[in-house]
Amino acid sequence: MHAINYEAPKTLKDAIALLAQHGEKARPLCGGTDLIIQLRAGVRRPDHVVDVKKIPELREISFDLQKGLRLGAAVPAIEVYESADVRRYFPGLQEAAHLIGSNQIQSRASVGGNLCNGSPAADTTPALIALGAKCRVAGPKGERMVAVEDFCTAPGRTVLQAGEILVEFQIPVPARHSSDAYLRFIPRNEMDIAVVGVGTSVTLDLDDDRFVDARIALGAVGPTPIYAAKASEALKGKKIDSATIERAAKLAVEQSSPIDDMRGTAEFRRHLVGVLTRRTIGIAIERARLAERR
Amino acid sequence: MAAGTTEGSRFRVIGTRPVRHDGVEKVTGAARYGADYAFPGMLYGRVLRSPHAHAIIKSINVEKARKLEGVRAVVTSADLPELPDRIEQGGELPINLHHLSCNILARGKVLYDGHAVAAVAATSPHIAEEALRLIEVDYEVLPPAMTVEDAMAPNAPILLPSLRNKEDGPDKQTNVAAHVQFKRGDIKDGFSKADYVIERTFKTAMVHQGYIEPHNAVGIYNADGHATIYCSTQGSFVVRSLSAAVLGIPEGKLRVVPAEIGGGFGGKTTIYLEPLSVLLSQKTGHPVKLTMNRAEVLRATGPTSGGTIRCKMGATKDGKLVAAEVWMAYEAGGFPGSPVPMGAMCIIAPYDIPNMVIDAYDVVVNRPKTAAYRAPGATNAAFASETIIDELAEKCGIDPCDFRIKNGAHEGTPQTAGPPYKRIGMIETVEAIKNSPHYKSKLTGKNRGRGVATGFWFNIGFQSSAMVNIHNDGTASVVTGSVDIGGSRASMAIITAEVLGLDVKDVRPLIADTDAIGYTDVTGGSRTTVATGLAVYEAAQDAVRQLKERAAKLWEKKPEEVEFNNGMLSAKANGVKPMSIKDIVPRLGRTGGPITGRATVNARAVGPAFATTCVDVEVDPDTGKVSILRATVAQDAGKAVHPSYVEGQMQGGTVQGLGWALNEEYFYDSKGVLRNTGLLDYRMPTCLDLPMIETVIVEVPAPGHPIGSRGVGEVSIVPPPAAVANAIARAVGVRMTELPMSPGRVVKAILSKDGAAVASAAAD
Amino acid sequence: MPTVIVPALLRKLTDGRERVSVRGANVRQVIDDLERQFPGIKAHLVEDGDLKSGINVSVDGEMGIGGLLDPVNETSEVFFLPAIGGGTR
Amino acid sequence: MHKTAIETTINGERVEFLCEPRQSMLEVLRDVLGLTGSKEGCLTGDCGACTILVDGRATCSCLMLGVEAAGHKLETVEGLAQGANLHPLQQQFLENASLQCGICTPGFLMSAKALLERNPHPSEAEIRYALAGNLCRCTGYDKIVRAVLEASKATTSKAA
Repeated sequence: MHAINYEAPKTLKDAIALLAQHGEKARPLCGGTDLIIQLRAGVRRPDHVVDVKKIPELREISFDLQKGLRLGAAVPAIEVYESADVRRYFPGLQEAAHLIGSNQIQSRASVGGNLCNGSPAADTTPALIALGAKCRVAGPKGERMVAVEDFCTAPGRTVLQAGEILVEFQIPVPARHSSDAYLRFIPRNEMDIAVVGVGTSVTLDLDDDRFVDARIALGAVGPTPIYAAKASEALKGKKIDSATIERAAKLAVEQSSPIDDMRGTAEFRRHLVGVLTRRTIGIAIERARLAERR
Repeated sequence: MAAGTTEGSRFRVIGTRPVRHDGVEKVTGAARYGADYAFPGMLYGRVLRSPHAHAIIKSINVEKARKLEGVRAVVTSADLPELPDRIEQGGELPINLHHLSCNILARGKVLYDGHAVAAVAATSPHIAEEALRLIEVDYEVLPPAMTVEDAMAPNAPILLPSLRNKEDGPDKQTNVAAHVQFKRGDIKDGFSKADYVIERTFKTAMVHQGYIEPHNAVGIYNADGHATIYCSTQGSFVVRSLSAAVLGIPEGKLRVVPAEIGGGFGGKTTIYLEPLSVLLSQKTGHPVKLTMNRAEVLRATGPTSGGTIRCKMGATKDGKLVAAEVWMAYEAGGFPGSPVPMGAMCIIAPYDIPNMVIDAYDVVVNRPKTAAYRAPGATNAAFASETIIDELAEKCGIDPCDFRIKNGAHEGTPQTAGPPYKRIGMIETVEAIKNSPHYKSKLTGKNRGRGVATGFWFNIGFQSSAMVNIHNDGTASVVTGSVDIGGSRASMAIITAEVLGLDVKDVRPLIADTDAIGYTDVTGGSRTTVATGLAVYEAAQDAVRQLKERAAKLWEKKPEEVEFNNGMLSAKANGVKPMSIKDIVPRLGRTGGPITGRATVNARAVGPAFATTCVDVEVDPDTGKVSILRATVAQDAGKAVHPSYVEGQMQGGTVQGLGWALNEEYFYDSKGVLRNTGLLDYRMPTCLDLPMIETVIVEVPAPGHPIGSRGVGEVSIVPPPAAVANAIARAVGVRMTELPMSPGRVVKAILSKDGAAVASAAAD
Repeated sequence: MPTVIVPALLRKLTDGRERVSVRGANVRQVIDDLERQFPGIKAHLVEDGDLKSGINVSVDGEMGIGGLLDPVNETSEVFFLPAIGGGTR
Repeated sequence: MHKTAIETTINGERVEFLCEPRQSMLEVLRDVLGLTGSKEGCLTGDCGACTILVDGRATCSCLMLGVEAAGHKLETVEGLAQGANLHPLQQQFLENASLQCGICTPGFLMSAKALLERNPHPSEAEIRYALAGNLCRCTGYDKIVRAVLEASKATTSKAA
């Protein structure tokens, strides 16, 4: 590895100042499960590594029935998995957090890092998009909010400007009769990067027989994670039956634009988008029906 | 767990399960593996590797790298002697030292992505790595030949300009390094008698041994011209002879100290970093440690061949195999030497087939030079033949176990290469599966299926040395040159304790370096317990013989009047009080000095080994993902010396076979660059992908071996890919002919067949 | 007389014959007699005065360890086959 | 290259060391502190051979910088046994023949320790999940899973 400087600011202000000062030559470090590998491989060669784990705002996780979930960008995946609130209100996000690598990786990897790494295959990203999560970004010019689906711009690239830092995710309180699900397909049962990942949230009507709202998001089938707008719209207001679900699955396949690589052919990935869209809708419906009436 | 052995009480210690002698060091982190060695003033080395699959090296400029602060030396192939481009005679197996040297550091040409080009020593591994970035290599990139088909095509790019084969003659450049043929009976006549003939073409992917410990070596060059290498290897003597040859120094000036080894599976039977560590130490005057990272391991070491196998077999209606015809070509990697001759000798080895012809081709391709991998060549071969056997059984309407029993090889059946088998346990392993709780259980559920396959592997003998020392307190130590890769120290102690009548805890097993013990071949080829075990057995017998002589002296008897049983010396005469070893030890000084038993052997290749495996799978028809529900392996161990470690070999081999079956493969891009250079995308099974692996140890003693042991290290890897393929066929009605049977391939096969058949083929 | 079973690819040198009767009390003598009957075959089996590297000899189903020195009796069957390695290279 | 002084706790003892920021925790353990029980298998967090516990959680020490250790509690395989008394997991690995080459063993022991401390009586499925980040190429995992099951029986209500 090339020589680096390491700094661990304790406040958001200091972190922003450091990142702004070094610009392109600095890279924030959170769990390090992507960054350290990239440094070693020479894929990224920043002179300065700014450890953001000691900034309190980035480590907080809180939920209330007014504001919803605030999830600090540096909270490790394992804490997301263990959070009773996440388990209760956002089971899809919980399962996505639990799929990021092994226990060892989950101890370090954060949901924020998962997004900022800019990989289209990040497991938590489709789950966040499905939940309509927003990113609170702070920088030298102040703060701004960015929808998760707008955060990634290309493989390895995001909307973050020099000096900007992802502080937290804000996820609205789930509606009544709603729930979410995340599934990914991998060849093994653990330790693989998603060949395809699909996150889905649904809100049902009070009789549980129509979709009121839905959000479907796709991972690993394009240069960035994708909000499958047409597929999501296709569910809204429709009766819950296999024809409706099939139509949404088909639209999701159409919106995907996968490539051939060592993890799967484009053809196989498109096929999987259909399979996982159907399956996540099914799971989300079931959960919404069972969900505690709120 | 294992079925009990049928053999009764011939042995006292052999067949028991003591805690391994090196166990505590290995569970406390104290055991020293190659990368754990450190010496004062030690430098760190790194290797620059080719980014191209096939290129001419026009020039290498190392000046900038040399100038980096902390860099102490940079070497290229110009620093190594040029060796003759011919097969060396005298060894057991052919070796071309020019090829070996060119694989250590490329000379003139690079032949695969990852081919070593230069090496650096520096004061820290990070500086060495940064120095690699400063080495300027001017390549002329050539088109690569990545598959056997590419390389055998008429206008294929030629990898080795001097390579010739016998058939094409001295004038024709070629990528086909060798052709081997085996023939018996009349193939036309054979097929004319067949009622059913199945012919398919199979493809298998290049796979890696996947040992968790990357290669390592610490070289220390002494000003007097002697050098020492500390490294993790399966064969310290092989490292010594090959490294000496590559360095151009006499073997006697090199000492190799085998460290603990973190897995090998055949992949650590050759050399990569070892001579470089000495060369860099010689240039710098410091100890130099070289280690590979995982990407280097995958790009540049050991894989075993993928390739193409066309297999045609015929059987009569009543289920008798009558003919087999095989064409097979294996990827050798950048230099000749794939295991295709062994694959050819294994492919139909479990069966008695009167008419056969097998043609096998060793083909160089722009991939890493292959190294041995657990039953080299046999697993791909069995994937082909055992799939066809399964289909023939299905056509004949015969249970797959019964079909194998009916056609199974037995004592007297000619082997593929001609000589008749001695006593073997092929049929016994199939019967063990047939009678297993697993095979007798009913498999229910949709998209589930059960598959069976049998595998064969040889047992190599080769040379081993052993010493048994009797100590002052009546305990013993046993010293060998066989590196312990999976618990063999315990086996050596067990054999010694058995012969000397000692408690196994009173025997300390040691592994000596190349100057401290006589020549010993690699830990590989399923030979350690069989051949080194034989040397240990004889060395212990030698100690017993000496003990009897000493007792005879003390008792004023003839040695033949002294008996030795269960550790007690006795004579039939009146008034002679039996003595234990402990009793006689104080008297050794006056009767001739300490006792060391010694033996060296060149063991004949004794009983070959068979394994039969049964696998239940469930296929997700939407995604093509195959889950292993249950697996049982029955293997002929001859006589299990330490049954726990025999089971361990059976389970480990089975799981490697399952990984090969389902997900492991090398992905090269169109330019011949390896894409999956890490363990994220080179997908070996995790424990979450597996059930418990049930084992049945079959014991058909190997004739001619005093214990009856057969090698157990390899054969269990052979059946799983075919067993899984056969299970998938029963689960979803598709015959998979390409490895790995990854989800994409399986779902494609399912979707491309009649959709209706999917449901109907499912198990009830 | 001992019998040599000729490897498949060398049968072109023995007029296609698979089994050849030979004289000799060890492998060296057997090969010399084979060469007398079929000139040129020895070069495929012997180099630098020893069995070629990569070739193994089996006498009556027993893998040889003595190379050319292995004894052969009047009823022996002598096979030449590729050497097996479980990993020596 | 400038080095940073780091204060941390390793296996219950306060430790101070000097390291470069680019050195991983694994490198610090092995090359600076001489604790070579943690092994390097991949340097990408895919094999688990370098697993240590950081504040009780299993962590790949190859994916942690040495400088990040400041103020945390680290545990390595060297701290598992109490003097000459092996930890129940170590004992069960020996008795069940759960290691062949042994290179993955330290990592498995540490992952299993993290599991048993949170879940003293895990099911086979829970064990397999918790150990999925540790690769073993020798054993096929059977005897490793059995050892952890046995150790969980041996462990009394309070995890060791």
